[in-house]
Amino acid sequence: MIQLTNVNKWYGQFQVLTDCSSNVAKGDVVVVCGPSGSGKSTLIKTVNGLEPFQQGQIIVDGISVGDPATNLSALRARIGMVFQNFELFPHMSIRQNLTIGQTKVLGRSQDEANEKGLAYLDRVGLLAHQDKYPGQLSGGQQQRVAIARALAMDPIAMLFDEPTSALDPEMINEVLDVMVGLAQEGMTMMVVTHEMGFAKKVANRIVFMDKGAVVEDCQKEEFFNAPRSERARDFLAKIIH
Amino acid sequence: MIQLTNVNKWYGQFQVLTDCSSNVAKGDVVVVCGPSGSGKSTLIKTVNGLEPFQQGQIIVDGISVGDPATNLSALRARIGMVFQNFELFPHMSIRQNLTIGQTKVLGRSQDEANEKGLAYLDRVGLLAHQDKYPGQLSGGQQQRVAIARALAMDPIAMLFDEPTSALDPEMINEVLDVMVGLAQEGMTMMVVTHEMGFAKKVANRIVFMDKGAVVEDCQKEEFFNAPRSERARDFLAKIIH
Amino acid sequence: ETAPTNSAELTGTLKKIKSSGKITLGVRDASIPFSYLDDKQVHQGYSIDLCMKVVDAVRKQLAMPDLKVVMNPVTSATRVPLMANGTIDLECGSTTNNIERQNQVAFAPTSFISGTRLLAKKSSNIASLTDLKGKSVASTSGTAILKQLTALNTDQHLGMNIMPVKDHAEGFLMVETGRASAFAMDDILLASLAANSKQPNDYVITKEAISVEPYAVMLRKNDPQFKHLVDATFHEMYKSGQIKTIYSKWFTQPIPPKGINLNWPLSENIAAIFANPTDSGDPSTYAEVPQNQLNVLNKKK
Amino acid sequence: MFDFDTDVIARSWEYLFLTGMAFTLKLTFIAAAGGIVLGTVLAMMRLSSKKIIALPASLYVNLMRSIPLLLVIFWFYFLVPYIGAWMTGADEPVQVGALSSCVITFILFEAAYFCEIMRGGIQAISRGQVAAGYAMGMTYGQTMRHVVLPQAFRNMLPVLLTQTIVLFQDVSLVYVLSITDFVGAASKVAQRDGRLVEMYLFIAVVYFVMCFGLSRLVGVLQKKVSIVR
Amino acid sequence: MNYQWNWMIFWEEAPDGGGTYFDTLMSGMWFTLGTAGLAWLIALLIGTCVGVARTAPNKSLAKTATAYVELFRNIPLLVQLFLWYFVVPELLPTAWGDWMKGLPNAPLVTSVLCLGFFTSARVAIQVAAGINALPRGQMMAGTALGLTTWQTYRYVLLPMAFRIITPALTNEVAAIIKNSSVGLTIGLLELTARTRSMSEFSFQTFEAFSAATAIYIAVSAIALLISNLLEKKFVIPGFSAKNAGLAKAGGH
Ligand SMILES: Nc1ncnc2c1ncn2[C@@H]1O[C@H](COP(=O)(O)OP(=O)(O)OP(=O)(O)O)[C@@H](O)[C@H]1O
Ligand SMILES: Nc1ncnc2c1ncn2[C@@H]1O[C@H](COP(=O)(O)OP(=O)(O)OP(=O)(O)O)[C@@H](O)[C@H]1O
Ligand SMILES: [Mg+2]
Ligand SMILES: [Mg+2]
Repeated sequence: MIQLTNVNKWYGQFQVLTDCSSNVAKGDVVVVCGPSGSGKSTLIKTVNGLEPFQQGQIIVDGISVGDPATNLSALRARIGMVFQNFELFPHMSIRQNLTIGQTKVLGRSQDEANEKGLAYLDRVGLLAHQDKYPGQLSGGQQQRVAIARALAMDPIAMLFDEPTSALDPEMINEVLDVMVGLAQEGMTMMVVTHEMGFAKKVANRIVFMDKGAVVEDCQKEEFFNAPRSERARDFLAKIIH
Repeated sequence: MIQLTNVNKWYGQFQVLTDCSSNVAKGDVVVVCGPSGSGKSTLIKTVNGLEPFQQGQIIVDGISVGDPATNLSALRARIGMVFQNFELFPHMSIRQNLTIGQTKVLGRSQDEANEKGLAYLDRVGLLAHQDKYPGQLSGGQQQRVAIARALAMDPIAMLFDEPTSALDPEMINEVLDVMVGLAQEGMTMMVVTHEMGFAKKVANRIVFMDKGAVVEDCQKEEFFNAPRSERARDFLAKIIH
Repeated sequence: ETAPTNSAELTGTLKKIKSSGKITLGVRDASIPFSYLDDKQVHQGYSIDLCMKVVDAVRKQLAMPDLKVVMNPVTSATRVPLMANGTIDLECGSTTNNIERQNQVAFAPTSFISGTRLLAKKSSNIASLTDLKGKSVASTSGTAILKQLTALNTDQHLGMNIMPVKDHAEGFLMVETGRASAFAMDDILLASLAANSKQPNDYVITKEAISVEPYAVMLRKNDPQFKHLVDATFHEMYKSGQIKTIYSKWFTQPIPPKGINLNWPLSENIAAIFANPTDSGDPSTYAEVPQNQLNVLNKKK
Repeated sequence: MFDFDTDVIARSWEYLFLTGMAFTLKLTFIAAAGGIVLGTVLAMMRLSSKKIIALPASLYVNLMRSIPLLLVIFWFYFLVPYIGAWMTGADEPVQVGALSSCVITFILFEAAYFCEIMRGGIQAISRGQVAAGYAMGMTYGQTMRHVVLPQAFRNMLPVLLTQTIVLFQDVSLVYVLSITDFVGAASKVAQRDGRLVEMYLFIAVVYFVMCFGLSRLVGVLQKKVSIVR
Repeated sequence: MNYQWNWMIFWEEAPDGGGTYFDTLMSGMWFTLGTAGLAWLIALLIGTCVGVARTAPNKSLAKTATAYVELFRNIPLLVQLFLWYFVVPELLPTAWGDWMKGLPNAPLVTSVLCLGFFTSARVAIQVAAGINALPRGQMMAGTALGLTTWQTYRYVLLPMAFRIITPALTNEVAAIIKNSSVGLTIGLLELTARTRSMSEFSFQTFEAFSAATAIYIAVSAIALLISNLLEKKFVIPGFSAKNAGLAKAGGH
């Protein structure tokens, strides 16, 4: 469903992505990991065209992302994305957060959008909070709302960029639980995360990046039991304590 | 060395600390943990008078912190403190950060301060960075400098407030390693942290807080193996994943 | 005179008035009694009455009985640009006619002559410029008086501290509060300031004049048709004696808003210009020019 | 010491407030509203990545900000008739009244200041918010309209209102055009009646009360509209 | 337009003595810069103290500072200047009042004081905003090291706050230069006053105002340049003040 082929990206002189290739099939849960600054966020953002890239090709559901003729807005509406800092719209109530995309982008009626949004809000266990504002929720609750917001657009795939790294430790699990549920229902997911517990539990593939390049792209078992590269071993040693 | 007796603190109507008592002997390493908002930071800040409290008593090295006659500056100079966000002074080079307290508070000569500061910088493995500015270092490096800065004042005890929670996962260990070293050398430490690995390794006592009260205050083994309170068990379940 | 009714023959201001259906007068807010706002916020004064005569003449010549008159307030800074860009057609204030200004605008026949004099507190015993040696004297910034004072100060080694102020009222306030010993300004304005003050009898105006200032209504330069009409109107007004009525209405009778009488009878000099109208910018045409003013004039040449 | 003549205020309060203050308030509100709208457009232009769009906006803003308002009022008063003639193709300068000239001048001038405020406000919105808008499939316009501007506007409300208070005080400069705003009305009365001190003290008190009241109101309002964090 | 242009007017002798019109305008410019410069010193000094006081832990001190700010920023500058010049001396004891009136350069002194106090209120707002923009932890870190409150302000908070508010202070410098033109209302012979008298004497209004506009733009450009240089000089490696998001751009 998502094919990256030799993607290269530069910020001025600095090369952030070097020949990145990968392939995410329908129903796949791919975890992207690697040291800070290795280009994980950049890579995941190229997939829905939030970051332009200079060379290579990305095909999402048959549509070429890099093609100037592509209607990126329409493409993005079909891919859900969840950010590290939740990025709920602080000036809108939870309900408005859930419906704004549906009404303004998909053109759904307010009622339909409400119904759909609240159904997903219920699914993440926060129906009671629909009239609050994001600032009144805890981090874990906000991130769950963000996931519901993305789901309400009926995406064909979901991208997560370190969804738990801005959370207090006690809140991480409530978000991971929602993500595990999604994965088990067969949602196609690309997840940048340091939570190796999550990766072990639901990922079927791990992409390990370092210095802008994809160093390993393999089955989960292979990565955890016998990482091929020195760098991946190093990274695992640092991160699991 | 640090005795807290029935400390109570209010923010207006809201009681943040309720009858908190504890006792830290010389050489103790006490880990303070508990859910977000339970008052851990507030408690640790009352110890060196950064937060005033309304009732109870805190005695540090024989000096009463709450007594209006106490020279708080002098007391604080003898207790090192490390913050979640490092709080290095961004407009000073690393060397200046290490010497400013020594020269302005302890009245040491610039040379003496330099010597001492650089010795500690070397100890945290960052001697090569003495002329850089905080903004040019990674989070882990900044936190190590912050520890060196506190140590350069020759403190009798060190307070840590979530020293690793603002760090990227790969950098957490480099900071924890420094702290383990300190603990093993016999430094008296009070550490607010969620890193249970660290607690298991070096703490001799755990203080567990909830809603402003000290719920458990016991030996590490007791806490991890058989927490008495429901809340502590709950917390441990959430945090270890 | 035959009034050309065909607008094709009209040029300049008259053509503009004909095509726009209105004439715009530039008026001042507080030039008592020439052009000012009374307490009903109506613009009136000596210069405005004169201008209205011109308006009547325009009405007649253009055969436009319901020609609209617009009053457009101007300040000393805006009067020239507004005349140049066609916003106002006549300036009815208390503008001094001099040769330098004639490079830029034209003037109707002179309608008033004032002299620059000093206003001081009676108690300070100031009778002439020499009494001001080493003292402070205020004058309104941007007026020709400042330049004369400056020149006099250097020529006669008076050592005066010359203080420019924003407007006439402030100049008076300088004397009232003792910041300045005297306020140098056109005598008629000084008289109205003193008359309006809290203690009119505390102040004197010196006899000795520093300069002669002919006032005139201002119009655009290089507009012979309109200039001719304005001149003719003034000549007619002066010859018929109408001017005497208008003059006494403003200068020897109580005037709004407070009913103060300026008591400023027609002087010989002014009577002379009513007899022989002129728009000369040379002060010596109007009166014996004080040596001071001559010095400055000569220096300029 | 002066003997204060308070009667002068009683005599003229109708003129001072119904003519003068009414004008001051009218111009303040029109200029603030117009300035904020135009300023927001300028701010978005300045933040554009395209040089051709950003450069003229930043030139305009910097030019406006380096000239004293007094001179700007003066220039616009004389040049607007010609600009009008040029735009409508008339051969005579278009007659623009002092009031409309003021309105145009203040909107154009204040827009430069409001632009910088809004620019700061827009820049302070985290890039993540924009990314979140885009990621949902919103276009640039939709992201600005629904996500960025509402937040920028609310965050900057105190500064915008402080600037409006500055504007309220600056309206007094229209005296150069002999327009009767509050200060103009007061100083006309003051000059006519020779009561400068009384009038200026009165102006000071009125301005202080109004501005101070307004800034208190800003505080209250801010608590109401500010975003819960 | 019915207007006789005469750009040579600048080289003609000005009637108020002291050389050509050009010389007059230049002397006006120096008065403008001098007034603005002196007033800026006052504004910076008082503004910093008041700004610090606004953030002080001591409530009554903070309240007093706020009252000061509100008083000076809520009355139009023009009116304040008038009050300083004409009313304050009358309210003071007679001897003091006479002393004020007798000052040799009364318009300059009054303008500098008035402009200084007026601007100090605005500087105080910026300084307080700059200090408040710093993380609360910075104050704590200073205190935790044993620095006194005063030392923490001196060595930790103020150096950072000033870097953050440099752009805002640049605006204030530009504003004080422009605002110094109100001095003309009490007879300060600064640039705008000179321009106006030139236009009055010669009636070459447009030439005079063009020159003034050009001079103001040039002065502003130079001020901006200097401030950019200062900003570069005091830049902190690895730290960007933009992150503080505080280039508040109000004022005139
Ligand atoms: N706008 C930008 N301009 C220049 N360089 C950038 C920009 N954004 C990111 N970079 C650089 O690109 C590299 C990759 O950044 P990216 O955010 O993708 O890393 P990451 O793997 O997501 O790291 P982290 O775990 O810290 O989020 C980094 O070195 C970063 O400094
Ligand atoms: N300045 C303040 N005014 C009012 N309430 C405050 C203030 N500072 C903290 N609190 C409240 O006091 C309680 C305890 O805060 P504290 O920061 O000590 O918690 P914590 O245990 O350190 O939490 P965390 O793990 O999130 O750091 C919280 O409910 C917090 O909202
Ligand atoms: Mg990232
Ligand atoms: Mg805390």
